[in-house]
Amino acid sequence: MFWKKFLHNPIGMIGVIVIAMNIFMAAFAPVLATHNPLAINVAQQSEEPSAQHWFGTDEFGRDIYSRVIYGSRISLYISLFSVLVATFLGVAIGATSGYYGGWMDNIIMRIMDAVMSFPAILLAIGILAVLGPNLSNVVLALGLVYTPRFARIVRGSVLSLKEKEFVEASKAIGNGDAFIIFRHILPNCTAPLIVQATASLAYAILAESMLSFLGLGAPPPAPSWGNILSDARNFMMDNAMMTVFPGLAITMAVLGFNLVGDALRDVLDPRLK
Amino acid sequence: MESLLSIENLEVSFHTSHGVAQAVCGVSYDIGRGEVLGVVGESGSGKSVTALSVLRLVPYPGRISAGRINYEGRDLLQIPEKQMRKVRGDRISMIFQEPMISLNPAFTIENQLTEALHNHRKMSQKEARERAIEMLALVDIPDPAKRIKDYPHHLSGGMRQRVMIAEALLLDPDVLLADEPTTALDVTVQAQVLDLMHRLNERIGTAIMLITHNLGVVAESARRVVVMYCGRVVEQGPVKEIFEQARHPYTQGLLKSIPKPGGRGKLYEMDGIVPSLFELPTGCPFNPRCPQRRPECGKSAPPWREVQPGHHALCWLYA
Amino acid sequence: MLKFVLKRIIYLIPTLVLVAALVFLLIHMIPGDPAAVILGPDATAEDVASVRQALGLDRPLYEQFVVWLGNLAHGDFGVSIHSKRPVIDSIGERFPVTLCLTTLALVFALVVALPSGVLAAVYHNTNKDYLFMIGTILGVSVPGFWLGLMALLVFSVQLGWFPSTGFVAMWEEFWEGLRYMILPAITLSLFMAAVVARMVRSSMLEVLRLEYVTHARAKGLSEWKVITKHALKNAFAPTLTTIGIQYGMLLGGAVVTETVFSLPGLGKYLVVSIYMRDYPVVQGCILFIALVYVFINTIVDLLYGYFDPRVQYS
Amino acid sequence: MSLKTILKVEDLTKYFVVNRSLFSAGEVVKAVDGVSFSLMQGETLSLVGESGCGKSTTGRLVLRLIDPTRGSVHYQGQDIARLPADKMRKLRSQMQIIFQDPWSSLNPRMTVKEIIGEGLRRQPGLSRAQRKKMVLDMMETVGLRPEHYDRHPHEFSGGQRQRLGVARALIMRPKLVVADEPLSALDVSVQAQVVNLLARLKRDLGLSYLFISHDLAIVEHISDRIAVMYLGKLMELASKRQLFAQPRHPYTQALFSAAPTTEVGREKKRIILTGDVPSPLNPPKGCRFHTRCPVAQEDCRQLEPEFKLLAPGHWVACHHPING
Repeated sequence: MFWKKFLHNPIGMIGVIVIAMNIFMAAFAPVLATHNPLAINVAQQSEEPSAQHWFGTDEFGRDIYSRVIYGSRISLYISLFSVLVATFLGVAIGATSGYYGGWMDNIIMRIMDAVMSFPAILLAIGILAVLGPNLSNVVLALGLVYTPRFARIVRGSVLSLKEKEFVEASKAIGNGDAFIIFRHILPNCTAPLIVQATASLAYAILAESMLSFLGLGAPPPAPSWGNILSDARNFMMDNAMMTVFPGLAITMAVLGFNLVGDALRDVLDPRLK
Repeated sequence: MESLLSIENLEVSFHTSHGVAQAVCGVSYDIGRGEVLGVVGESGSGKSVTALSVLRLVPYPGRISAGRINYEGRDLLQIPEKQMRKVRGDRISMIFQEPMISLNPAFTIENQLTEALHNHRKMSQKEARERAIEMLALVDIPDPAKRIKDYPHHLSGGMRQRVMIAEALLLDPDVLLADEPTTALDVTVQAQVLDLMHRLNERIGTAIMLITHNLGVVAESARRVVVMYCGRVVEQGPVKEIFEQARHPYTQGLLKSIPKPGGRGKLYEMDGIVPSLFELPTGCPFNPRCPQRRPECGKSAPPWREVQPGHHALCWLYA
Repeated sequence: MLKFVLKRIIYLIPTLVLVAALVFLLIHMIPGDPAAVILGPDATAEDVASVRQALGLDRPLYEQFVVWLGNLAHGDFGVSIHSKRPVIDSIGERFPVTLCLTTLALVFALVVALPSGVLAAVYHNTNKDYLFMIGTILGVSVPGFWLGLMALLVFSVQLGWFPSTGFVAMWEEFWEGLRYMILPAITLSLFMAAVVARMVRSSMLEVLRLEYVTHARAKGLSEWKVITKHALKNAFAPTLTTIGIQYGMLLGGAVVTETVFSLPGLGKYLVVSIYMRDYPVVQGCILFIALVYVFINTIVDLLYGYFDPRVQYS
Repeated sequence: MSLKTILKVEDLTKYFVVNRSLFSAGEVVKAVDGVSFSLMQGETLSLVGESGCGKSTTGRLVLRLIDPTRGSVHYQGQDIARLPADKMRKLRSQMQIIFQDPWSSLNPRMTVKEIIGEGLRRQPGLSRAQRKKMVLDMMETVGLRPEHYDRHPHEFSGGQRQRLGVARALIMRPKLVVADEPLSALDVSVQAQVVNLLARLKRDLGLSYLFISHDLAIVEHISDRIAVMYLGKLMELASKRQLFAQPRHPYTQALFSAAPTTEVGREKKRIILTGDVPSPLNPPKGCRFHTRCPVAQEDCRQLEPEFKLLAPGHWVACHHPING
């Protein structure tokens, strides 16, 4: 039912193809890359695109094409794991908070509100400023920043689901809380969760590129897309092409998740179509 | 009785991703000046869509594909949109099932009532306000000068339906299309609203097309009844004849299946369920559920025959 | 109405305290001794000890928090380690730039988003609508700072239409200042414009199928009146919430945009202070921006009560 | 009909606190306020009333799906209102509920076999095959076909879904069934099917029903006794015959007279009440019905009438009962 609808959605299929290309790029980076992304070549600094260097080289003579290919690994790694962290924490917090309610719910949701009172990227910047920039800290920072969105969504669904009569029926049969949460409530939260997770993946890719552009992501010389753009900014006058390709790569990666997210929303929540 | 509004061979279809649903299929009936006409049917019978078609407000993806709606010598389906707007709310007005959601929550009662007046008549805000208050008083709203400043969410369901009625009757329309006006209301409030509609019908002379699934409401309110099933009018006649000598097997079954006062034991059960509009049976749409099915019922559409003066049925039994 | 406003403002207090607490805890998450981190590897033990005392780090955590909160209430955001100036003064100098940037971006975003979203809903399921959907999905996918870099390259460096270095404040010379702001504001606004436009479209679609819209049509109102009066006011309420949230995206995005365009705003100041490990400034900037965001969202909530009178009474 | 009492409800009360926030203690909704009645084995007792009268809440209190604020619910002599959770869970299979909304009462992600079989999960010593047989038998009992076994709820019509809900409740072999408006979401032509099903199952399985409804025609058809509720209180309770022949409470009388019937032309004396049902947030003082009562007098505004026996088996809460 769901798959049939989803597979018939052209937007979603384009998105799936774009994401698949991105994953392919990350998985087969060593095969696809023509050069070592970190290899410095003083003889070929800031070159225009050529047969040897498809996207040109940067100020250290590193091959930008290879760096962009390897960049997909960092971007995917960070977006995937930060969204996993956020989903896990968000579901745990949202489900307990919503199901049991009371003062604990009040306090937890107040804290979530407070976290959401920061612009997302700013809080991530703050956390990284303190913890120091490295890959796992970026995962942690983005994961924490996105947690309240998941918690809110899950809590909202739980609140409406626990009033549903099928939950009452299960209670009337004599089932306990844990069974009801795992059998009746969480499975029915998946639709909004999946939509939120897809959207968050797109956000996380953008956020990662912004953070590493600011020097708060993967530390140089790691070939993250933000790092390449950050280098490019300093040598923009010499080599304009350096800025073009990493940006396109980010756009494509984000676009893939956004397209799939849109398609999922149409399929899972026909109300918004 | 002089015919005021007549619907002829109306066809409305909904084009969705699941296919085409024939919501209204060759519906014809008319309503006389000052008459109360009951239109009954279950969900999916096309009774509401027919009413919306009269005002040309069938929602997307529905389309009126054929038919005429005659009113004052014109076919409402053919006149330009601009002229149609002059008919809506002025000559023909409509009220809806859910009084909770049919008033705009963002504007006061005054705003919504006077808006209707300004739209059709040139008058000052003061005049419009006075007229609105007068109308609210007529529908038994206590303290109308004060209530008019309220937002809809301040009012109870019954009150909102009264406001809706007041608004619909502001301009003395010829016809009021009332789509399940009491379904969302409690029994005692339903009685109030029906009583109000009767008094207004007698006093102002507005004809009322009362659309409902509740047979009791129709039996007590209407003079003439139209019974619809799967987008077709299956029977039409004076209320007494419909309820006491129903001719169409569907109407008969419907009436038998509701409990009678003092009755006990097994209720009459109609077979099966209302079919989906996407997969209507061929021939008579009722034939798979019909206890008096004949061979021709599954093959071709039944004829519309007068079974008694002023009483028609759409059935092979009377061919 | 007054009661509603007061209630919202009282509600603000616990949020503000929690926000402050989060910023406070954040800075205390610094691994190791903050004083040593601040001073770097070459510091002597006495230096560290004196900084510890100056920052009150030798006292219990809750006590530090209460003192710090008390200082905040008096507008004391601490003192910069680098410049030795009160943080709030530096913020005061730079925030107007950020405010100009984000406000301009907000205006651009709304000017584009509101009409296009409404039109897309009105032309639902036509080519215009599909074009709109493609445009907005690109809008939420293209990184704004990259677009900023490209715009800088094309319009400032290549075409020379806009200055590529230096800065003139808008409140000193409006038109000249505007030239420095246009590219940053537009590139910053695109994401928000796309998000808000999509929100306008979907809430319009939702409202347009409601019974009171049919009712408005049944009154004989023109389609223009139905859309601009009955649908828009209701559809605008959820949009308003989105605008509030997206203003946060603008504030966050401003940090990157200011870095790209070298604008002397709060965001750039924050980034530079992070590089210099000037933690009081980092703390102050983050807190200040968060407070601005909370303030904006409170205004949004109050406006919401106008567009949807029901919330005032619930 | 044996005269054994299966359920005895005394002074059952439920107050909800709404709009509570950090800065306000909230307001109290007196949803159910001191309701007492008993249900005999094999009997159908109907609870009728308009929206907000507390009839559904009463149904849920009886099953202890929510905890009462005050009062007792004796099920076969045992007060379940105060039973510890684990003991309550053991008792649950004996009392089941059928819901109003055939859409929200079935988990959309489960199949028919999972929905009906869910309750068997907690019964020890059942093999997979036994369980399947029990589910299939129950499906047959309620008129579902074996090929429905693996389908999802969205593949069914409203009437079939309601059968599913009935099967889920009855596979537990309950003695007491609360039916909460089980017909009001169904098309008229389908209602009769479900009414007959409920009546047949009651006879075959010896069930007792607490039947909650606002549809007086169906209530009259299905009940043995009827209780009329208004704003959280019982107004009148009597056998069906007594109540329809001679309602004593002005509210009952108005309610019955307001219900439209399909008898055309019979001039009937209709009592039109003024105003709407007041909010249970702020119920009127004295008799709760006095604001709309056509015969209300001074004492009705001041003093709350007691729920007392007027004739054998006929309880009324009114200072001035009709033709007494």
